[in-house]
Amino acid sequence: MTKFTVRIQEADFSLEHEYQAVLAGKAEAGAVVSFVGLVRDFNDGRNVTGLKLEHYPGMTEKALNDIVQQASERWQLQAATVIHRVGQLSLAEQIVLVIVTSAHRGDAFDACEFIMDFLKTQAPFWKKETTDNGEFWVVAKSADQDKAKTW
Amino acid sequence: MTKFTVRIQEADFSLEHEYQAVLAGKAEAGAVVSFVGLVRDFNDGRNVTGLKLEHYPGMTEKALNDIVQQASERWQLQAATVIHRVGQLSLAEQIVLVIVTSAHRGDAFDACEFIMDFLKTQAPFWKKETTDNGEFWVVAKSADQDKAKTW
Amino acid sequence: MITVLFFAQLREQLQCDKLQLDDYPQTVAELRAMLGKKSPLWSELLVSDTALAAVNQTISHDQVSLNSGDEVAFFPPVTGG
Amino acid sequence: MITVLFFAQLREQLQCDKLQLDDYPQTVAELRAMLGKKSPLWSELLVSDTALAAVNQTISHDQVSLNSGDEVAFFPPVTGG
Repeated sequence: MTKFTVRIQEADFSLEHEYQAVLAGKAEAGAVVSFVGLVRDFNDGRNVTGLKLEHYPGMTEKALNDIVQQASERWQLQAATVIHRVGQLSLAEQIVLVIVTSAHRGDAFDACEFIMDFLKTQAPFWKKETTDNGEFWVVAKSADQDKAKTW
Repeated sequence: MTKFTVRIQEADFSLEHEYQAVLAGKAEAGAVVSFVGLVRDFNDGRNVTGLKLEHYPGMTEKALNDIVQQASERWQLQAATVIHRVGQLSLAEQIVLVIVTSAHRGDAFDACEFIMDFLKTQAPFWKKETTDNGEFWVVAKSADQDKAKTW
Repeated sequence: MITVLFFAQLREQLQCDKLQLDDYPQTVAELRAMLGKKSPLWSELLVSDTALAAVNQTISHDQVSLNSGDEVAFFPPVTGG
Repeated sequence: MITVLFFAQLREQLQCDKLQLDDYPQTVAELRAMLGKKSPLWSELLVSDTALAAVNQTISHDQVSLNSGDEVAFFPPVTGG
């Protein structure tokens, strides 16, 4: 049985706290893969100072649970945690955390990347960048769609 | 310039400490992928109580630095940390940590898994399991060789 | 009655976050067309453009049928993570 | 002179962790053969079996040539991580 945790929150999260939580009482976990996404200055020339993250309450949790469920059907997982922040975030703040534990490192790597690729294309979050020249909605990348299709 | 950290040590490590260290002063890091490997009861039927980890001092550091260097030539990385413990370890203790940061999550996932796959097949560490029935050297898996060849 | 929600830039451009419709058509495609009659802007954003639709919080294609009590949402491609 | 090191089960089975050889052959293959003459066990473990070799801390194939001051190591397939 995979132990799932999915949370949407304004507050910051702690990688260490969630890492210890997935390991608690799991002597059989041999491999733990974690992903943290952070706010970065990712647009050509415009000086990004932060993000506002909007989501669709209710559907977001459902979409993330569906994605984790799919991952747990494809790979042998022991626990999976997904935490995504919403609201106002500054440059270099943490946005998203995915932790996956498995007996096998290949399964943990694949499941963690699969969850991120589907989160990027299926979970209803929208980023609005705050820049020196105003606010701009982030445009979805076709590369993310293409990457999700490779699974 | 990729910031490399490679350490071999008997002492335990802290994921949180190393995570904060790779992020320090890196506002451009958008993606951080971490791997932690733990001692688990991975042999059929025999009751594993711990491990002794032997290594080849000098060559180990060289091999790990070479692997991280190769990763930094294949993918766009900002920082990479590899810490591997040696000596006596109990069940559920941490063995190895790899952290990779990049602007792109795909690069961070690939580089982290590449480093682990090559560490498993190229870095001179040897595990001896302590079980209820005595001590046994762990046998290398051909699956690990095959996985490393896929890169 | 169905509830229709709008998110992100779609919500901002339409200046509307929620509608409740007593009269609603049979499918998502027909709902897009019905709402598109409000103005050229609504037509552009819901009919011509790539707004995604979710019915009861599951992303749905245009032929999905609508029933009383459904929650329909329109939104742009997602950009989380 | 060259230094020859042994690790893990190879070290235990040969009951030897280090040799210093004033007289040494030209290649890793010849060094395996020379050490194999010590006993059937040495021959089995270094010539017949899959012991890996590293010359100056780089994994090396059997045709690599040896020079004075080299550090040669023999060890089983690695099992870290």
